[in-house]
Amino acid sequence: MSEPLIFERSSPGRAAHAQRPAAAQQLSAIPESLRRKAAPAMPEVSELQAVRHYTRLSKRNFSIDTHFYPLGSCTMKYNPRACNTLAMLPEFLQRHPLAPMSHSQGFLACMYDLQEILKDVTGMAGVSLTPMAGAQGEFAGVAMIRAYHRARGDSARTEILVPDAAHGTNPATATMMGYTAREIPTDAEGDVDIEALRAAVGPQTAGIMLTNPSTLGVFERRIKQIAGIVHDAGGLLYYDGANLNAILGQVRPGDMGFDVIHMNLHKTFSTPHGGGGPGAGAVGVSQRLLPFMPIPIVGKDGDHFRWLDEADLPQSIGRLSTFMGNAGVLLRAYVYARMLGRDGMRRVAEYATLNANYLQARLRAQGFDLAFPGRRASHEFIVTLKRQKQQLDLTATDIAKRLLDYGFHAPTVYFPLLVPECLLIEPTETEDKATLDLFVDALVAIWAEAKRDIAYVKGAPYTMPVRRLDDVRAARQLDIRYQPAR
Amino acid sequence: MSEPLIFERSSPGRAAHAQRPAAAQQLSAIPESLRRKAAPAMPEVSELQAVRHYTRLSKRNFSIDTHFYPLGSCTMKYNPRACNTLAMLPEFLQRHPLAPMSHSQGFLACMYDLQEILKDVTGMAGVSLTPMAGAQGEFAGVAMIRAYHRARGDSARTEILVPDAAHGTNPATATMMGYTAREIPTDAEGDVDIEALRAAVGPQTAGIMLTNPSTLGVFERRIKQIAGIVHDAGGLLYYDGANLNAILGQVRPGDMGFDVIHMNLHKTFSTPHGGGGPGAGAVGVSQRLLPFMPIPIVGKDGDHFRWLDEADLPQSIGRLSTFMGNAGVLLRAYVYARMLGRDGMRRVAEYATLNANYLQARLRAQGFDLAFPGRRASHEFIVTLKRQKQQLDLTATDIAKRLLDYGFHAPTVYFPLLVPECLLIEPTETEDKATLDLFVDALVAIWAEAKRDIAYVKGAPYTMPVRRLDDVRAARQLDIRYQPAR
Amino acid sequence: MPFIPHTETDVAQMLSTIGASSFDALFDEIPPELRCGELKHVPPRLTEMEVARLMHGRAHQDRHGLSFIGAGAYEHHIPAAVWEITTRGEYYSAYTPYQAEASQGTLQLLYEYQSMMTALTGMDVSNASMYDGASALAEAVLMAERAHADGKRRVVVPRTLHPLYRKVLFALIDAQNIEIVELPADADGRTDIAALSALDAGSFTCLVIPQPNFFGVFEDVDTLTDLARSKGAMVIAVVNPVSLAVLRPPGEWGSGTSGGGIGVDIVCGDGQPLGAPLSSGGPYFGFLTARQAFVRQMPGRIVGRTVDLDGKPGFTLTLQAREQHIRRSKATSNICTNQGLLVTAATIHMSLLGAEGLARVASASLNGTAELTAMLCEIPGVERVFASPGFHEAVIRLPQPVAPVLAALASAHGVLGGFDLSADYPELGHALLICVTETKTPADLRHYRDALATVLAAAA
Amino acid sequence: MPFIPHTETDVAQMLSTIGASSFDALFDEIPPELRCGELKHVPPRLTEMEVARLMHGRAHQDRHGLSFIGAGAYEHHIPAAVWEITTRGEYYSAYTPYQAEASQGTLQLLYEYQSMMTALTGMDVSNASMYDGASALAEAVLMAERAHADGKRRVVVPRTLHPLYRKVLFALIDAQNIEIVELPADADGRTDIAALSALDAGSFTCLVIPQPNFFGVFEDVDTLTDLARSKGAMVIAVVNPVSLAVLRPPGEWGSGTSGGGIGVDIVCGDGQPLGAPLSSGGPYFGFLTARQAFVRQMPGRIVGRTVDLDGKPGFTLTLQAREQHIRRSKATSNICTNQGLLVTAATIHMSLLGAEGLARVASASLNGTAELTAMLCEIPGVERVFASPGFHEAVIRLPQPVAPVLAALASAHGVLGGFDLSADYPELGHALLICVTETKTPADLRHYRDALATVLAAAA
Ligand SMILES: Cc1ncc(COP(=O)(O)O)c(C=O)c1O
Ligand SMILES: Cc1ncc(COP(=O)(O)O)c(C=O)c1O
Repeated sequence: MSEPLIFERSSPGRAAHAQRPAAAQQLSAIPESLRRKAAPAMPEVSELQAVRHYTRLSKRNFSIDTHFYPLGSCTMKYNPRACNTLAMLPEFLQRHPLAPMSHSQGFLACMYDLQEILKDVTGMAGVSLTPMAGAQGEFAGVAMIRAYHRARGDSARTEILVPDAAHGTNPATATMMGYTAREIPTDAEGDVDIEALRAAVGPQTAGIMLTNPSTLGVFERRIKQIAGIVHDAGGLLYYDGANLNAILGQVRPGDMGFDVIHMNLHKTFSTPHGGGGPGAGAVGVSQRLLPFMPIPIVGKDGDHFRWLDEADLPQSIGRLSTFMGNAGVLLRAYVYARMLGRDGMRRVAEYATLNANYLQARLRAQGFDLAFPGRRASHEFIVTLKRQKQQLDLTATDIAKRLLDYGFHAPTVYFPLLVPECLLIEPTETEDKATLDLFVDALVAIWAEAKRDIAYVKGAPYTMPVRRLDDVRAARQLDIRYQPAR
Repeated sequence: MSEPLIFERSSPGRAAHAQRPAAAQQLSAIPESLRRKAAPAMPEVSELQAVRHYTRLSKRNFSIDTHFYPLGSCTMKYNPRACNTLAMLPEFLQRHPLAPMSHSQGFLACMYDLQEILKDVTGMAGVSLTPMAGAQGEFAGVAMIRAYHRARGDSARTEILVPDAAHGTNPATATMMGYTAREIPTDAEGDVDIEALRAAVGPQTAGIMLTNPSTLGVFERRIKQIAGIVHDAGGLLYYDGANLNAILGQVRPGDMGFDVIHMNLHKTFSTPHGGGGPGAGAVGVSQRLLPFMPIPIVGKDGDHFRWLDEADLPQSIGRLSTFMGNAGVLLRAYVYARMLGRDGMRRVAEYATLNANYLQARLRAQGFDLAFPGRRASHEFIVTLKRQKQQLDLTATDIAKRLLDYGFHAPTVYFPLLVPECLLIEPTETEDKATLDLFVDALVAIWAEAKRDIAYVKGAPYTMPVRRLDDVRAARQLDIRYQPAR
Repeated sequence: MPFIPHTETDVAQMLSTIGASSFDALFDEIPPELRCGELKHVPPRLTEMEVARLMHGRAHQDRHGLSFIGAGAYEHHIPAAVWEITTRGEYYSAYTPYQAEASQGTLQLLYEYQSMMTALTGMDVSNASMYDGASALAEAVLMAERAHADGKRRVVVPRTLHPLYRKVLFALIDAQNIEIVELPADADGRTDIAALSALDAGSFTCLVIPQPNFFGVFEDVDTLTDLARSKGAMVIAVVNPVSLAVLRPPGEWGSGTSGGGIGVDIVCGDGQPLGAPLSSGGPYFGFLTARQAFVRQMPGRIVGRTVDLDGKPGFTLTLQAREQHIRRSKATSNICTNQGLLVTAATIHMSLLGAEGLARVASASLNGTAELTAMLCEIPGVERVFASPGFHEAVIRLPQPVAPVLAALASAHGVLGGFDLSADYPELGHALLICVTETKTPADLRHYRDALATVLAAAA
Repeated sequence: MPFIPHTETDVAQMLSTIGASSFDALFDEIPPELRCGELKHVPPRLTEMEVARLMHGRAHQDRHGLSFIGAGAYEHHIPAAVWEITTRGEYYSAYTPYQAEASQGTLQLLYEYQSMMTALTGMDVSNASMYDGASALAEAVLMAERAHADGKRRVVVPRTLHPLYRKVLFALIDAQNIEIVELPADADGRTDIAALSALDAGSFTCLVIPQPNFFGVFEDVDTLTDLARSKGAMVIAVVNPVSLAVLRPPGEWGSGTSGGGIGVDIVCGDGQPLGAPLSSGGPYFGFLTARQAFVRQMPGRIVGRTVDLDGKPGFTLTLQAREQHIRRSKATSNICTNQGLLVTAATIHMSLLGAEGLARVASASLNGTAELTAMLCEIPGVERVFASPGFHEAVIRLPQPVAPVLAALASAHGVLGGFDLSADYPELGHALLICVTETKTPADLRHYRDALATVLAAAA
């Protein structure tokens, strides 16, 4: 059954009466010329109508709490409920961002502790929690690279190197920072092409943005060599921490030679993705970038916690959000980190890697082609359907859509761009073996279906609230807001 | 897709590790002979497995928050979310039932206020909140009737009169109180058969249990006359308040002549039904039953609230629960009552009655037969499918099951017992007109389906997680707990 | 008009469809003289914001201290997931699962609950809940009376049973002509075996055995069970469900030598320790399990597994012929609404804790209580009352009357020191029932000890 | 092993399937010298119970007083339903709706959100959120620069804009060679029209207009809009969404006489007042709406309605060619993860309040602020700084330095008295920005007045 738009449940004069102030509008203080003439076209519904509508809509979503969600690069692991409950304690929710320090010691203590934990986990000298997602963490990181070169009077550096497998945010960030993004190719084994890298570096190189393990699902084995090449050219190394889950407690970006890193706390530290956000993209830096960190940061004087701002870090790249980023997300990450503890960190990487390698082994045994068959999977790996596409016209999209009917969210498809018809599969450590086995069964079954009747598979999904949607029409006949029929 | 039992997701040694104390068992203090030898066969699952399982199970339920639920006699109205949130404030959740008065003034103030509100709403002289559901409220009420007669040395009264339309809890309660339940027939218009009542009363009559409006969905017009007859015979009048929603703020049981009443706060005061409970069955009494109220009750000395117990009410029928009943439910009812306020109470009855009469009028216009066509509906009314049964073999069950496919919960069926193939329909005041219209459309459509293809309707439901279930087998081949295959 | 979705246009249209001129017309069958006026004692409505402020203020008044009160309601850690899921609208706002096909979520959960409770108690059948522990006991006694054909309508209840349970039992069975005989406690805080032995065979229907008992003391359940059986009586166990993770379940009590097989007949208790917050005493839930033979005497709902038209497994309410809505005055009980939502919480709670988790909770509580008892008894004049180990409760005796000590602990030290036994058990002197669960740290115990030492010293 | 479901048997089987001897073997591609040892600064794990206790304690340290701080983050009543629904697992734990068919819930909700935001702001198109208000402004400026072909890469920003927004704007656009020109405020606390008039036509790309401005003062938006347009610049409005329920929306600003039609080009702001708790500053969300013409310059996600294979309507992410995952270095922004969950809350919040509800909130805040300002100005030495009415903020001047007064109010009276303006606006003297929303009662206002009078008297 379809669910009408909330606007279609609206009737003039209807309201959720308990929810609005009892007093009627009294707007005489506003000059007539500034007052709104007609009320905005918002829905007018009762409390039950709103509750029922949004509860029903929620049922039209897949999510971790309801489905296996092996979306590569996204680390869709279990989001412990306690993280939510504790971050939403009334006192935390009510704390105004500009509340005096005397009313903030509890919150600040959490932030300080989290900074310390993240420093240890990444092997960096300093951490700032303020970036609001991975991409803003990248922005902060590249801004620090820029600030560093500028502080040294080095203004010739105009390029940021980015492997061709990189996530789109990497080159986009370079551009936002006024850099040209230059692509470095990947070799047949999934590593950075060292010769190409050597050829690309130079005095114009501000730095390189790397993910390790990369978005190809493999660990860049020559990372030390790469670090050497870039550092020798005067460039800095940026670590895109989206894949930190793979190496937590095993190997640290700081030890690999990175100068700056962002973490996706909404991946590795299991804060919820919320259907698109919010995230938190804390950044860590090596000693030499410490002065440039984005503010605010939490400092500690004796037993007292306080904000560090421009006065403390005059060379800071500045402020990336009105207040201090996604504080509530950071609280969730903190609770999660404390529940994992020292050993739990390490085990995250171990079991995430175990699950990925197990799935990889099982799929290979079932005849699926791996993008990098010679490699260990990290916490994720890539299946390519190039052969299925050629033989059966079975595409990654087809498999993705049909998987929904089997009760599984699809893996990431068509990313990274360099592998044709790819499925980037990341099971995460919180899934059990039986679930992985059922997922293998589903993929095998779909392949068999495609051999029997490819049209049927191309018609999938069949059990969702809608069948396959027309994306082309969505873009061509743009309908992006409700307009009541006139 | 079916959802396995949680036991089927279990594996030896698996656990939700963050949820249990870190320290291993140390049981040397327990004598060996008393110690458990083998661990109970409980599921061993991870936190994600449990969360996903129970989240998925929840999706296999209809509820107010997701569906129109016109279950007659049950008052399935919107349960405001604030009632839940506020009753679950940490301090309320943490308050021990035996906490000292000094740490209980906030809670006791709420209970006191609620008692006062309920007194006003029912027109009674005293209220005790302790009964844990309607049936326990009935128990308390009949116990007070018994105590009253006993206190007067009148031990000849052995019968409780109960109309044949009464809810099953009424006669069952009479039995639990050691009384014989004697049925009084209903006349053709749905009222109590006055002559039969006159014939039935006598010195053996302890009292009569009445619902008004009755479970037939009509208001007993001769209530004053009935009260006179029973009172003249020395009996007392018990009001089953399950239908209080119909008359809130319009007419009060106390004014009708009732001596004792229970309220279903989980109906009229909108506390959630929770898939079966908890409820709260507060009782109200007239002056002469005051000494017999169940304890504890909240009293007020100046500004100070305190429990009243045996010492204050030595003639009390006693204690019906370990502590003071379903306190958290009472808090929800209190929040609801405060949000309704004085005028809101009255409007509950007005709109509940409007919705019922509107539905009744529309269904009648569509050709459905009403059980009492000459009567106003109260907050509910009865459609009888006697004709459809005869003509098409379309039963109340068939309609109920097929309605599920249309996205509506079924009305109450086969109750009250005296109307054949009945649907007892209670829309409640919180549903909007559009929903009622769609419900009419669905009933009309199903009737038409039955004319075309009765077998199809008898095969319903088709869109639920399961098709029609075999109740006979459930009782014959009793399978009421999981036993692992050996 | 809170919670009313009707617009003026709706109302006009609806009244016209009905053929009524006004709201008042809808009530025209009510004798006009009965209609009430304004409800003068109901205050005007508050908005949600206003009532939230009121309730936050009231809650704040009740900020609790460090509590060592048990006495039938226990502070345990409840995983956050439990209530986040339990309060999902689909559980929270559903009715009793009368339409099974649209209620498979609740029904399957109840079936799982029944399975867990039978496993914990060692019995064959479980219902889907009673109101609370005390009322479940009353229902268990009534059930035994029904089951025990040649019954004397006499139930034997030890003084070591929770005094409030005894009161509730009395209130709930009083009308049914069942005599209650009380068994005294011995010097160890256990039910006096000799007193039971002295009762005539055939002179009572059933014996109630609390384990652990109200003092936190372990009863000699095997001897009691055997003795009762040898006298032809049924046995009802009243247990703390968390304790069952470590204690021999009632299904295994007794030697079986006196006939009737091993184990008791009915088990009941309060489910509160399984995921219900203290919440001023409720809502909790009562659980009730029994031997297969008594399933038709069970009160309350029972869920069974069956198949649908396609042969697919599914769940439904079963054996409804026991219940009031079918059997009416001959039903096994008048219970209708039960405590479903609490059972939902309990089922999720038990799934998250597992047997091992519950055992650790039991173990931590047991050892914490022992530790606190020892610590408090270091204070001069404080002594333990019973030698035997306590479960998560223990009785100590103070050198002074209990009430003023408790008041001073609460007001000056934020310590809620326990439950004063002197009213219910004057024979024990200045006795105090203390309780420790896994929620208490060693520092908490020290805080209590120091506070008690200070208070006693000040008063001495 | 918190959150790990594997049993030892599972691990053994899985390793064997992989053909690895141990966990370590799985990491054998990592150069061994890089492997780290124990994480020494990460503390050992806590159970959920332990961390709950820790966090309750920390939360308790931050118990807030009666707060009159606004300055970009506002305490409003949020209906209980908002977060009870928003935190349902299906919203909370879903990813960005890449698989549209399995994400219709989130997608439809976002479409509804876009519809509500365009209605509120009077614009044609809305994206599905930015990080927060300040970063949304930066993206709006970058968008204007892209859209304004012959741009001078110069943006005009009034000093009446929130100082923190100005800082964030600088940090986020600094690398793109965009000059920021600041316009002074006049004596009424409004943007100085004369200063804007003095700028050359064609000399700047866009003008930013805050309404109400940081002081809570209403800008003369029509004149500003007309002036900017007449100089060939685009106009970006920064607005409080609640205020839009009562104020003329940016889509209607200006007379339209200087060409380009009526209304501004881009509207942005912080969505916090629409259902996001204060929560120490985040997560909130930025909103961004614009005229149809600029839709392809929009950063962020946009949801469109389309049809499925059967012609049934459905929702999907659209115009993705603007975004980083397709366009990479040429994308409109690097934003990927946004603030979806907050938009979920906002959409439910707006549905529950409706236009009328938001207008009442705005009205109560407006009048409450006026009332408080008047009350505080009764205190000798306290004066209002700007004559014009304030929205839900106003500036007052104290007879003494602000910081110590605020400290005394907080410590002795539990009043968080407002935001000290003296660092950001030294020219205003001992100026304090105060804020009242619908959450404050007349008694609260009196409490503040009395506290301030006491504090000032004590210090005088
Ligand atoms: C490899 C990689 N880098 C960066 C990002 C950007 O992170 P965010 O979405 O938090 O901005 C992602 C997110 O999907 C990613 O997978
Ligand atoms: C008319 C009537 N009386 C009594 C009851 C019993 O109330 P409870 O279920 O709360 O015990 C009900 C409940 O369905 C009812 O409808």
